[in-house]
Amino acid sequence: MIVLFLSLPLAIAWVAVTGSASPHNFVFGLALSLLSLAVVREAFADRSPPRRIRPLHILLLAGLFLKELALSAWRVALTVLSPRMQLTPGILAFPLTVTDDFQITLLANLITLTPGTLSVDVSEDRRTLYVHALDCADPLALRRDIADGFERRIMEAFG
Amino acid sequence: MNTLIFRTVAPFITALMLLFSLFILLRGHNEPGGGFIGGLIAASALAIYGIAFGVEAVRRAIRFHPLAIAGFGLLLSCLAGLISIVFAVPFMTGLWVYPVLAGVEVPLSSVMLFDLGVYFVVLGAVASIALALEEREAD
Amino acid sequence: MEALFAILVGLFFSAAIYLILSRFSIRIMLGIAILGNAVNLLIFTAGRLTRVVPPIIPAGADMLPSGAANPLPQALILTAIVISFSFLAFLLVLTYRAYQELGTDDTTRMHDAEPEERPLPPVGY
Amino acid sequence: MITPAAIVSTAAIAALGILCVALLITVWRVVVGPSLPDRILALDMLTGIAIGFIAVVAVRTGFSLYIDIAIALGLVGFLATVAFARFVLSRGTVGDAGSGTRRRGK
Amino acid sequence: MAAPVTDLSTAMVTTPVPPAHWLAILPVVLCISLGALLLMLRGLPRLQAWIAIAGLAGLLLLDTALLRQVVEHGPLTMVMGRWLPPFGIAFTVDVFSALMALAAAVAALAAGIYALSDTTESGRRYGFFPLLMLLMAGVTGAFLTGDIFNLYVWFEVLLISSFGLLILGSERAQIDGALKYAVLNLIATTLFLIAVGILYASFGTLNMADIAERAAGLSATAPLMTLACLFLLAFAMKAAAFPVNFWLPASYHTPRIAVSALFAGLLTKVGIYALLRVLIMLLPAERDELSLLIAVVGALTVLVGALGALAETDLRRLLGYVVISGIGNMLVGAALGTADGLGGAVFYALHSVVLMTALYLLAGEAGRRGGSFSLAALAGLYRQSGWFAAISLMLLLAASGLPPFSGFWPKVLLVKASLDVGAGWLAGAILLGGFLLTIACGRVFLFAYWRPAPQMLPPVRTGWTAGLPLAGLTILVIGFGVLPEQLLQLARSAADGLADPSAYIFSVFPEGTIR
Amino acid sequence: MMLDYALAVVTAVLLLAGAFFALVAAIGIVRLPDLYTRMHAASKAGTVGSGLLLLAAGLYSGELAVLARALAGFLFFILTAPVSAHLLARASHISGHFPADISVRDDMRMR
Amino acid sequence: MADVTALTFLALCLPLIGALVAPFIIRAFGAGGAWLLAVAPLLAFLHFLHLVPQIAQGEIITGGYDWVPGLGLRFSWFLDGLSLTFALLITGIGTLIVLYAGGYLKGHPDHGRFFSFIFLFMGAMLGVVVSDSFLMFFIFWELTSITSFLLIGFDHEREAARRAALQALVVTGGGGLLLLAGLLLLWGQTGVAQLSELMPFGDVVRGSPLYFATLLLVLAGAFTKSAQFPFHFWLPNAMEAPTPVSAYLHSATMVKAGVYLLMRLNPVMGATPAWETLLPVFGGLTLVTGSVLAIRQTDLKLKLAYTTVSSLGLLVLLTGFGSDYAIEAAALYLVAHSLFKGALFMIAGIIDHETGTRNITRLRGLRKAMPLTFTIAMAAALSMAGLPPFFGFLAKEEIYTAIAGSDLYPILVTAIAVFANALMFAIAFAVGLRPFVGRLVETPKHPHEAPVLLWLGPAVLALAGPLAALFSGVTHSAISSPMASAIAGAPKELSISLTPHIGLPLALSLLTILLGIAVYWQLDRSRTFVAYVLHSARGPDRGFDHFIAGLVRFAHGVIGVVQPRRLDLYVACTFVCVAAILLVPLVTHDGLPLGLVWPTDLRLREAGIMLIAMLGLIAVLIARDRLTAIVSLGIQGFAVALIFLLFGAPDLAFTQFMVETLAVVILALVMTRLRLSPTDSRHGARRLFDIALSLACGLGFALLLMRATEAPFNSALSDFFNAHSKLIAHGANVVNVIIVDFRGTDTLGEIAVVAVTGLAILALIRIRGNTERRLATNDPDAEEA
Ligand code: NA
Ligand code: NA
Repeated sequence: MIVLFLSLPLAIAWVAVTGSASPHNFVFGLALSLLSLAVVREAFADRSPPRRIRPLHILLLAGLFLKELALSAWRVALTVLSPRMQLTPGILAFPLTVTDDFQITLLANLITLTPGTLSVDVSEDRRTLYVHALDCADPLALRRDIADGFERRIMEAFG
Repeated sequence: MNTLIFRTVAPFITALMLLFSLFILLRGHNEPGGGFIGGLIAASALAIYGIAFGVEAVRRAIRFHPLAIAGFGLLLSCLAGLISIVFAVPFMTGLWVYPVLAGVEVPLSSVMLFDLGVYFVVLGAVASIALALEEREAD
Repeated sequence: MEALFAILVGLFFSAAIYLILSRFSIRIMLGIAILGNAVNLLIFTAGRLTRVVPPIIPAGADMLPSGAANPLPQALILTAIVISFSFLAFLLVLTYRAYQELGTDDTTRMHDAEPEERPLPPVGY
Repeated sequence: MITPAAIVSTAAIAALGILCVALLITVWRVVVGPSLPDRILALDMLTGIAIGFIAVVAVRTGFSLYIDIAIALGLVGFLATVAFARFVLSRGTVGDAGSGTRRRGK
Repeated sequence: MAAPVTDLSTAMVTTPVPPAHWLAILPVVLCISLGALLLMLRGLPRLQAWIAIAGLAGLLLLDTALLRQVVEHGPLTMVMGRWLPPFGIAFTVDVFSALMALAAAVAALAAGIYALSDTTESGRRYGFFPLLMLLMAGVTGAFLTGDIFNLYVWFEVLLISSFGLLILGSERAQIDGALKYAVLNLIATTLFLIAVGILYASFGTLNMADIAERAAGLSATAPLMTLACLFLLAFAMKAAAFPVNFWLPASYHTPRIAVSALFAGLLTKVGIYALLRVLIMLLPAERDELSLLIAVVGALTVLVGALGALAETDLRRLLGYVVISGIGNMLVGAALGTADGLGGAVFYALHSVVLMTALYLLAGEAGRRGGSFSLAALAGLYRQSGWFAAISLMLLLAASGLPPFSGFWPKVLLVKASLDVGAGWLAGAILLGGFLLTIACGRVFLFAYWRPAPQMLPPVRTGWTAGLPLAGLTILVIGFGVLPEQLLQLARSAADGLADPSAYIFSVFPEGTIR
Repeated sequence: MMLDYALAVVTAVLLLAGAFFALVAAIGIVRLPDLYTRMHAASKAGTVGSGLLLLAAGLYSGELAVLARALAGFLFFILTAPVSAHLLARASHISGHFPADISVRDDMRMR
Repeated sequence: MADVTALTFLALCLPLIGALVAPFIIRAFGAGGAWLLAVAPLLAFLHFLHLVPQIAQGEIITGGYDWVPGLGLRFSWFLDGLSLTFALLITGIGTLIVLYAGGYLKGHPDHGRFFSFIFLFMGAMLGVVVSDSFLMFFIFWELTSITSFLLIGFDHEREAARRAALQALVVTGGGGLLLLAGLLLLWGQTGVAQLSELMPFGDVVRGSPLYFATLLLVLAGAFTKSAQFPFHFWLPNAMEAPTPVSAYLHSATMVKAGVYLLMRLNPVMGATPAWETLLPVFGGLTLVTGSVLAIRQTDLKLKLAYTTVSSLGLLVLLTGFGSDYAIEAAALYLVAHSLFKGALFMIAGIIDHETGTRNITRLRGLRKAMPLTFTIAMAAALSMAGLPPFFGFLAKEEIYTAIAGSDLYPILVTAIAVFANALMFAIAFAVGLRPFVGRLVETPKHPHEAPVLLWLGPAVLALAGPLAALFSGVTHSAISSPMASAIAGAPKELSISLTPHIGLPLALSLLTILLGIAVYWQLDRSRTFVAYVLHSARGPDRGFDHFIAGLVRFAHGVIGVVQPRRLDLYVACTFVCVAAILLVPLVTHDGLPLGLVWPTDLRLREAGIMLIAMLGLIAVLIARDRLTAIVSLGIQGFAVALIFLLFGAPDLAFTQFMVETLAVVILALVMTRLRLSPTDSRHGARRLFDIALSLACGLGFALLLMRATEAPFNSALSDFFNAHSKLIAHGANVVNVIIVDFRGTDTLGEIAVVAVTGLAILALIRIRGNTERRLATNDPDAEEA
């Protein structure tokens, strides 16, 4: 089911990438996408499409992400280029609220790409995300930032 | 590598890479790419899938033994060359046909068939190597 | 430019050969990997060098623009790359298995095919 | 009069120069290590810079076909890092240099 | 820069290909296709075996037809993909090529049949027969191609297949041997590739007929001289000439007997083939200058091989040195470069393909019957089976170069050719080598056959899978010993084709070279 | 005409910015004190750097298909960079490469 | 009348047919089958016999069939007095030997096989003496070596037999190889490859600068075959063979092949100082050595064997003399010797067979038990002793005539001849008389008369002696004269008969007889004396053991050096060769680059990439742990890819990136479990050597590449591809079009390599060798548990 669902965006990507928007090419792309997804069908077997998808919130999430990414890169630049680096790094346990695999993964990846934080691991019980932070002086604030930022947005988008 | 994050992302990456490998395969005649690179990318995709889900999952995913796939590719390439025997032209002569499908002319050629064979050979052989090595790792 | 490349190729060869001369199989493999590159660079240079313009016929044209790179050596090298990659892969696995089975990566200690004890064949009748 | 091509060309040349420096620095990290993951990280980084390098070459030469090479490199670069991570993992907690416990045998 | 062509006839073959020309490529295609098919049939080892045997028999037929064709109608050229040489790849077959291909097919069929009972279950499961077919693809391709880079490719095909066959079993000795074999052979093919690259840089072409024509005008100048040396070294390594013969004694005794037999029959001979093809046909002036070097190498190889045969206790290793000694003889022929010398070298190569295959099969049977490969332990085979001892004796005598077996004639040719050019020392080396081999082979018969076993060996039945190939090859060895005329003529004609490649060139460029 | 200039300037900016971030990432992995901090530089600045350069190339080609490819590539990097960082960091930690002494805490070590 | 050519061919083939059918006949009829088998040589004998009149008239019968026209080789024969005599001896004595063997080996499990060998030998020997072509002659020559190897080793379970067989093979086979060289030299000098055509070329041969070398080579063949000093040792050892073999090969026929060769070549190569020195000297030495050693023996067969050695010496000596009388003497003696020696050997065999021993000191008084044998033995012994009215007498008289008539070294040679003949006289009676007279001594078996199969042969031979002597006129005209003519190369007429002829020869004969009687009288004493004198002497026989063992040890040592069993040394040697072949021609053939042009347009980024490549190389070289090495390897690979990118090769760069990454991945995967470190462990001199060697190779490749790229480039191929790639092959990426179309066959091979790699690696990883089990048994079922 989800295979069919995923094949559409892939086919669109195919059309874009090959630069020919003819229906033939779309059908061909769809076929190839289905073929590709068929190989990994097993991994999707026990999954269903997200119950709810809110396009607007997804866009918001994307926007937030791009902003944070740019910011993050800039911060790293500043940190790296500053003559005397003052760091208080550390690994922090973050208690997860999201439970879905997809959402946990999304959160972890977003965290990695945002300023000063980097996801190291998810605990076996999926309750804790271990985050490495460049500035670990105030763990509570850090946890709050994540919970109120990406985690909330993710739940809104794919709740 | 039994991590939730990796296992969640891996199928997407694999599917994307497979699609990309087909893209690279099909345009090789006009731009860099072709069967060999396409096959390598496809095999890399399977390797990622295998690292995430284990060798058995890959075996199930591709149904056939990777070496059988490689053999099929090799046979395909040979046959692509042998087609020309029918037309009394030398071995491996590039033969083109332009059938019209639903109003669009689709160029097909023995050369593409040959490149497809290359793709399967590389995919099969490299996947076989990767799986064999992975399997050894596991024990 | 070819002369400079020749020197670079020479250095590649020297490095590769120095590694292959080692006793340790893993270093030999590293040397063989470099040797492959050395040869590819050599063929590449042998087909004469051209900057940047790839041998791909632009859309709308029927032939390559002048000054395009020589495609034939590239095709030869492609074949050679693939082949040397295959051999390297095989050799790597072989090294690995040799280490597993023979318990060493020191080729001077590998005496299974050619035992250290060489019995004198019978000299009678 | 500065043509658009000249602007891009100058920027591209500058970018290539910068990337060369970045490459060299990264190579330095690969060589000095000190730990195994450090080197892997640097190699991953090297792949990234190489991707950038290729992209700039694409701009500089006007051959967009180079972009696909960059993408493909990204794909296999990912595979390389994953494989290396596995490598780190399966080596357990053994130290890097391994000089003490090398070579068994006679 | 060539102008856009309107006349396709300058670019491609426009006339239909005569069916006979397909004979040039079909042997290779047959081997690859069957190899591929067998890869797909991994799960059916029994069926695999029979398909492979049928395929090898088919290969034998094709090669026979090919030989007939080139003998009757002269060299034939089949272009690949319609592109005219020197642009496309051309398979050009002359008598030399066809002869070698046929001999290889004979050896392969024999080894293949022997392998039916010699390969292990795991060996078959992990690809003995596909490897065999692809090895034959490489060998046959190397013999038939007319393009030097393509030759390199087929070399690699046969090399990697030989790796696969060598390690089939994962014995400790196999892995050790394979490591040495692989590293040294890889260096050899790399040298070959380098030489091809430089050749391309010098001539701008890869077609051997084209090169032959271009090189004919040039005398031994730089960098052609270096190039000739590079080719010589690369092929000498492949052929296991002294002093770069290390890989052969280090590895030939480690795989299963069927594989050893195949290797002994084929691999070094491909090196000799390439050596003759390149140095005699492509770079004759350079070969002329190098002849003393080649002669010295050949003489030393003859002697070292013979000494090795005396020095070894293991029957299979002993035979490995017999192979080397034979290579020395062929090198002497290459060094002489005269009609008799080259004819002798070609004849010797053909003889060696058949004989060495037979000898390894023999060693396998001897080991199976006597329970050991060591001359120190092997005994009582004569008492055990008369016919087996008879076959063994004949093959051992043939290895010594004694009449009336096939090894005698090329030896006569070579000694005569050496004496004709006043190189008595070369004749002496060949004869001394033969003498030492006679002693070595006589000792084998003494110890393994005549010497009584401590306990009477139990009777052992030799199945048809061993008996048929052994008997067949022995019949060939005797047949060509007693009635050598036809083979001699073929070898001579092959040698003539090498020394004067005009017919070869004409078959590639009937209307003259396109410059 | 104007569009050409705009495109050129944007491309130039992207090129320089991309190269800059790549350089920053490179400096970062040399200067930063331990593996985990270096990963910050690599995964963020590195990805941004190469992504920008790719975008520059896509944009400058003037073909939609190429731009689409460049974007797809960029997305792919964004998809994979955190995963590889995660895998490497996790593997390092498990195999005993702990953060350097200047770290203030390590919750993973306590579990 | 039937076609002589076809009949002769048939006669030559008869032994081969006999060899093929013998095992079956023996299996079917047992020992009695010998009667049937004897028909084959008998028919051949009769055929040759009926040619005698023709030959006697000076005709030469030739014939044959094309065999290997490519080598100018015909299966052709050449029958003159010499070869016909030999053919008659071979087939005639052969017939008798077949019968004798039928009785001698009765009940032996390998009886049939024995007959096969004997027949094969007979065929080979017959081939030797009738061959016209050099090559055919040589082939049969070596065949006699091979068959005698089989016959001597017939009793293979005894080490002495195996040793003797190998000895015979090595000595005669080795000599044969030298003979081959000699024959080929003759061929080269004269341009003819047929003995029959060689006669007119005597002066050419003798005048050739290679004459001496040719002579030495021919003599090497002849002397080894005919057991001349110092190669005499193999012949007595060959007595390990069953007695029929000894009687046949080692007295009557094979050993005379060398003499035959010398006689055959006498007209062409003889009459030179070298010939007339070497032959008599070695013949004389052999004559003395053989006689003296014969005295020493106690074994009947060995005693006879050594007298054979000395007889052969005598024949060589005579052949070397070259005078008419000498040739006539040689012809007579050769025939006489065949007759009496064959008979005596068979007698020795009968005695052995019937009493169980051949020890002369344990045999006495057998005349009662074996009267017939005794009679035959005496007849043969008298002939051997050179007493009238036996054929041996004629021969000896002629010998003394020959020696006395020559002016060579008359006194010395005469003395030698008399001395040796006296010893032979003594031995003749020691064998033919002594065991039969005196008091009967206990023997292992109870002696009684031999069956007919055994005594028939010696009886015929012994009878032939006096008959030939009595009818010497017929003998001479039919046999001796044609033979002597052939040896001399000119018509000769023999006249000697039993009529006493007073003169020096008769005096010498009498002296010989007196001396011989004295020795016989003191036989035991002289034996102990000779044994005492030779006690500590190391003969060439022991030398053979040392030769074989020493050769094996030497070979073992040489192989230990040239095959040092270490990969690093193999590789080092290989690269020394590489450096040599790169650098030497560069210098000797003006291969150095003409000038080094520094590129002025080198861009910074290109320099940078090259720098990175070199850094990568250095990093690999100095890497202290494997990962650094692997990762550094990746760096140089990436650098190469970037170089490809910068120089217009996107496909290459693409592939290189992919392959390099995958190689690094595989390297990492493979190395996962291994505790390996790539640290360079070389020190001191080895390190310096390796550095120098690798730099030399690198320099060589660099210079070669520079020189190769200096020449103008022929871009015809690339131009063609550029021009046709899109228009005909429908592809814009020229590189890819080359790969899949223009040069698609390369790619076919390439993917075959890839597929095989997959298969090979799978096999390598999956099959787990059982480290305990060896391949030794070569039993496939042993592997799979
Ligand atoms: Na391609
Ligand atoms: Na990445």
